Amino acid sequence: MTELQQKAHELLDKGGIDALLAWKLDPAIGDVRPTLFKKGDDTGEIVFDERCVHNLANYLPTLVARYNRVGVVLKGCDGRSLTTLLIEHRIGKNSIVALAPACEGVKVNGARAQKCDDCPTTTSPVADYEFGARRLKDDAEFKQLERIEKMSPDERWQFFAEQFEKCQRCYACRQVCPLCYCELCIADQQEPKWIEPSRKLSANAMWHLVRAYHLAGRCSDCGECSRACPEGIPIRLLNIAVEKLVREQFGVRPGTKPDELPPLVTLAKDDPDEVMEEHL
Amino acid sequence: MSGSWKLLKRESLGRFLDELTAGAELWVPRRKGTRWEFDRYEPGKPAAFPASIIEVSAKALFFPRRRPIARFSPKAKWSLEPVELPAAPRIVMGMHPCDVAGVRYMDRVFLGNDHPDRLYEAERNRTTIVGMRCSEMKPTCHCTDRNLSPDETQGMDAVFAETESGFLFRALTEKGERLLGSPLLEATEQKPEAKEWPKGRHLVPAPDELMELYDDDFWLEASDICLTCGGCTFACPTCTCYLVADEKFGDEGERVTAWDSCQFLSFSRETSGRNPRRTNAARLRNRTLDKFAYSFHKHGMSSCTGCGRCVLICPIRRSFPQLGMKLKERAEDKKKSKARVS
Amino acid sequence: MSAPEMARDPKILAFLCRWCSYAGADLAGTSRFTYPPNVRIVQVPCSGRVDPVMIFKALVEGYDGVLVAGCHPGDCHYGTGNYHARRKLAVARRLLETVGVHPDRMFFTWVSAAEGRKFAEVCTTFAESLKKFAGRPKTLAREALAK
Amino acid sequence: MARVGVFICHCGVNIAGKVDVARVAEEIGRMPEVAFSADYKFMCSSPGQKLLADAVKEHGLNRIVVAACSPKMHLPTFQKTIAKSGLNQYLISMANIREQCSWVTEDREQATAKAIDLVRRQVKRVAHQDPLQDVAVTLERTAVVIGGGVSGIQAALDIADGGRKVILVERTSSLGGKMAQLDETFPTLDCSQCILTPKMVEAAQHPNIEIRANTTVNKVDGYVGNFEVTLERRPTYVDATRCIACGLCVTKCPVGDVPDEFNAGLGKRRAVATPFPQAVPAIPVIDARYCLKLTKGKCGACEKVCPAGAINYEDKGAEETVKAGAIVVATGYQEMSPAVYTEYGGATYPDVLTGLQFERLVSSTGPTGGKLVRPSDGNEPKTVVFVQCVGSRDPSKGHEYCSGICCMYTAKHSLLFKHHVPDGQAYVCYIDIRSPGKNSEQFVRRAIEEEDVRYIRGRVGKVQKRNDGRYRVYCEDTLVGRPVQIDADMVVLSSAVEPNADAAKLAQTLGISYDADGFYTESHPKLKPVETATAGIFLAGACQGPKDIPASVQQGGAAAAKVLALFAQETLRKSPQVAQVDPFACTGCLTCAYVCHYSAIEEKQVAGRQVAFVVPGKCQGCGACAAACKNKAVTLAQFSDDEIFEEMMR
Repeated sequence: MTELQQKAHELLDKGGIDALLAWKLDPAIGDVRPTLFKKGDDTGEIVFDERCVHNLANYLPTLVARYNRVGVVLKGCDGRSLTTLLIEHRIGKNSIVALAPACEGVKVNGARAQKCDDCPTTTSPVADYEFGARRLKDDAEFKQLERIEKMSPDERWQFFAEQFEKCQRCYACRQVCPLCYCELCIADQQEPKWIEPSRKLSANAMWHLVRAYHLAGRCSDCGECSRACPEGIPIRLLNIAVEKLVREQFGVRPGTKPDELPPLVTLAKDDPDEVMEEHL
Repeated sequence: MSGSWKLLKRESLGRFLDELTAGAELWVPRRKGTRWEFDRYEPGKPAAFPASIIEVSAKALFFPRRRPIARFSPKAKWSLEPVELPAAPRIVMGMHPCDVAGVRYMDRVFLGNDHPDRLYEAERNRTTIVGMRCSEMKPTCHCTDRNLSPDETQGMDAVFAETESGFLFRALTEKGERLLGSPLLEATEQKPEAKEWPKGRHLVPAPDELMELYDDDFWLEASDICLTCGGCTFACPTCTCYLVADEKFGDEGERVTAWDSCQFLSFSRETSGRNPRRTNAARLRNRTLDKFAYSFHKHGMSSCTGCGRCVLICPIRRSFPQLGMKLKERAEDKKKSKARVS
Repeated sequence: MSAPEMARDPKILAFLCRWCSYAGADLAGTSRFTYPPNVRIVQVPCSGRVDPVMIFKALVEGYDGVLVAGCHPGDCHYGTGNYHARRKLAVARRLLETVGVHPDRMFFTWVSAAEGRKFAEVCTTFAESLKKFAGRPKTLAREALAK
Repeated sequence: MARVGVFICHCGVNIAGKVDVARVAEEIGRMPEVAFSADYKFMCSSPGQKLLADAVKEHGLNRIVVAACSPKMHLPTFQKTIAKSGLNQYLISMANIREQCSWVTEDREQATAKAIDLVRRQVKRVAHQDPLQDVAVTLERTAVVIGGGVSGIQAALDIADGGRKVILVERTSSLGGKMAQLDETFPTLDCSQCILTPKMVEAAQHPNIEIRANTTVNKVDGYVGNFEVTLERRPTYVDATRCIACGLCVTKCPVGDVPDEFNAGLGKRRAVATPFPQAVPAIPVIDARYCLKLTKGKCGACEKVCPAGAINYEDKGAEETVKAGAIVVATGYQEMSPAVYTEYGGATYPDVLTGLQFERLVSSTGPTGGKLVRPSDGNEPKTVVFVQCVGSRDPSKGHEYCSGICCMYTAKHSLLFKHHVPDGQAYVCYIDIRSPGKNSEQFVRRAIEEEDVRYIRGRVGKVQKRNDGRYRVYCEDTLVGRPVQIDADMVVLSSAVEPNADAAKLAQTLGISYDADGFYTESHPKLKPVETATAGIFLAGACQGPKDIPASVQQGGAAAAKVLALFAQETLRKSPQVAQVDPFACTGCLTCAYVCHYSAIEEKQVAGRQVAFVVPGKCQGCGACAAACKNKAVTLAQFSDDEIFEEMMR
């Protein structure tokens, strides 16, 4: 039994949590899947390895509504999402018990996930119990951006138009994102129709721009949007393009500090002014 | 009616396809990235036919994700002018039985009542379906459990199977017959080899048993980890929900239908703000019951064709067959407990 | 509604804060500083009211360029609205540039109630810089209706 | 269904000269929303407005678009007109086809086309406008004035004379502030206390003024018209309701070595004392830090002698919450400590004084009863050097700004010195002499010319104490460009005016902003000098920036005028341009509350969910929240998404 499993066992038996969210191997599909554990004896099945891609923070708001105290196993990125969920009053900290094993990185389609190279906190910033050494680093280079940055505007649009064309508007990217929790998503609103619901390039592009904008300064870069996209659109590119700016100009890596408000709700009088063209 | 098998030599495939494009637009499977989907056949470009499921179903060919249904403009005093219906003949080649079953179900949804969907009707009328027998089943395939089989031919105009020597074709309807007139197709004694497919299991409770479970806690637990993303509904060959929207451009605009999904929170949101399917559980239940119960009641056939596309696409790799099994167990328990009571 | 000769002249949507920039535009008028006719002004109470969604939508609607102007830093009638605006605009710009909208299609600046001349100049230079896109497909712009 | 009436104004030739108004009216008339359209020479003229009013009735119009000049100009005019004809005044929108079209467009064709489009957009917009009602806010017609200095007193008196109740809050035990510490005032040299104390007494006796001495503001809730101000009185151990101000306790107090704050640290006072003879209220206060009874538990002399039994060692102070419709902040300033200027020996050399200390030293109520002597040896100083700009105009050690008053009070000091020591010699080392204001320049010249005060242009390098007890002042005369040394008996430093140590804390309590130097920021530097960004809170005196007495009094009066104007309204009406949250769309993330500059957004329980709620009284209508809300649960009246959307669509 691993330390993690033991702690989970102990918490479920006498730690005063009603359910514990973690990963479990499903032989039928030969892959792990988020699973809600209710009995301490089942915790032996808990898996934590490079297959645990899913962002479990996503489930917490619904779960805490049903169980008064929920345990959850969090990777670094999941934890960063949780931080923001706490700041934005989605959940009360008391209803969560966070188990935070050190994450070695996850694999998507057999290859190490790109996000893991840019990960600032390999252990969840919110942690009641930690397993393994906490490593904090912010040397993210957002390598995936380089090829975009090299392109001319026209080449960029060519690239993204091709991607957006594919979008079916199934909103899997929205649903897998823990921070997309609006009661009535702007994309579903009728009047005014900021984002047209039908699947066409302009409307799709609009959706992806707005989605990325709404995550600006909040995105914990868990990469789930890209992973969940059935059309394989590299959605994360838009997020990190913004997060790069947010880090450079506002000095923020979202979710890494439990007491830090998202940069778009705070302000600084001495922000760089280049964005405002003053050359007249 | 159904004709006898004809052989198309592997090397003549390209020529045969080119012939077909003379009279109609031809759609064939094409591999894009990691997935197969249907695409316009380009003469000269070699075509291939996957042995089993084509990940992106042919649904969109008959029921596009976005369909302009009418236009309006100041000139027309903002009255709606319906769009003209597509008529150009079309051949879709290589649809597997589960995909064709999807079309059969859509026929009942869109045409099986007094006010048929004209656009869908037009798409159907102009299309000849040349189906294909599967030569294998993916782990996610479970059509045999949905009283279908990889050899099923219902709904096809013609069917073909791939063999070492080439392709065996057989017409099933007039429409199909017309396609197979080509001299490239030789009469043959060959028949596609009959494969042993796994026996069909009854994984899911019968519609009425299912309805018994309507208020069961099962849904609550089962929905714990569901993200209610629209993935499964969009991949499903029989999910036909759509929304209608007016898209304005200055003073002109068009009225369109676009795919929608019962898995979205806003899908069932009423003007008042009330939402009868607020919870994940309610939405998961709706989709499951629609596949296995409502569809029977409304259209006399299950709308689950067992293609397994929902499993392939699910971001949390939920296995719907498994969900069915769990339901089965639950139904059994219920029966038992009932028995005990009485 | 648009006469043919206007077609050659870039269409600009301008979000102007009510207290400084809109008054600046009025001053441009009162002082008869002419500027290209295809500027459409939308009054907002404060540059902080401008939601980047509006900027995206403007480009989707087919405007050649979007102009946002507010009170100079420190002069916001509502204290800090323009600081919020600046952050939002920085993000909006980064996003649009990333997907390939040419940076010259957006112009964000500060225009005070006294800067009528500046407003006219901004419009003129912006319109000029947009001319180079004439005849090229508009990034983001929505599809024309199938006829 | 909207029935829009459109009215195109010629504005003489201003519009019609460039725009084919008839064609505009005609084209717009074809829009489905438009029930009536017309053009007219001058819409703002009374016939023009009649045309509008009649059309509303005749054609049953329910939305109006006037295409004319800038809405900044005439929107209110037309709002009144349609209100008279029974329409809600907010069901109108103006197309600015003059400033934005006819005046800025060369070509007539283009101008006309643009005009048509501008009007078209407003028609689209107005169809989405809703009838609105002004926000009515209840109004508590009592003002809280924070600070009992001359500025606060002035504000309090003016408001009280206007017939409104005032609660005047003073931190120390007496009104008077800095002005009470002054001896004489520039440029008239009239006695400070002689002109101040009558005002103090008037305030004390005014039926509309309640004074809260020894009291600070702890907490402020609510908004304009409805503030709830929590006041805390610190323990004074003397029951103000009983004390008859006979002063016996003071005379009998055995502790006599308490440094005297009122005398700027010069001289000593008793452990129980009133700051100065004319103090208002005249109730003495026991200083718990020095009182033997309170420190060691013995003595109790005051209690024994008090004829009124007013001494109460058990006093714990008191807290009360008062309702107020407006708040005037008049907390003044503090004199910067020269301690950082070690080279001047500020705060170390006994005879190196600050301006305020010198002021006390020459004052008849001061530690020496008005006799000017050196604190060190009690001898009369013959030579005094006044050092200017100590802490002012010195970003390195002090403040960047100019304190504004030092030049003048130094000129005054030099005169006072000559009056006390006619055969003495005064030097003033200055950087620039800044003497704007009535009679100021003459006053300085008088010092230089009549009293032969030596003005030396140059910053003092250092002040050195010598064995003979005198001080050598090293300075450079930059006019002649040679170093100067002066041996002085006394050095007076013009210490800078700076915000009170706790100015920022109070600002946060009040929810008002302050600048980089710590002075409170006015709503507009020119047009709203006494308002703050927070409605209902006003500024007076040096808390907003260095000021002399006249300016402080003016601001006190100005703030009072603002308060009275506010209180004169029957019910407080605010523009309906406020935000509103749809509790069913709201997710309760409170992003809107984070971006609100006016802390107008609170959490509220609706249908079992925590959601955001906008307090209409506090909301100023900037729309930051509406822009920040991701799923548009916040709507800003008059600038809703709907309206902006319709206006921007092509």
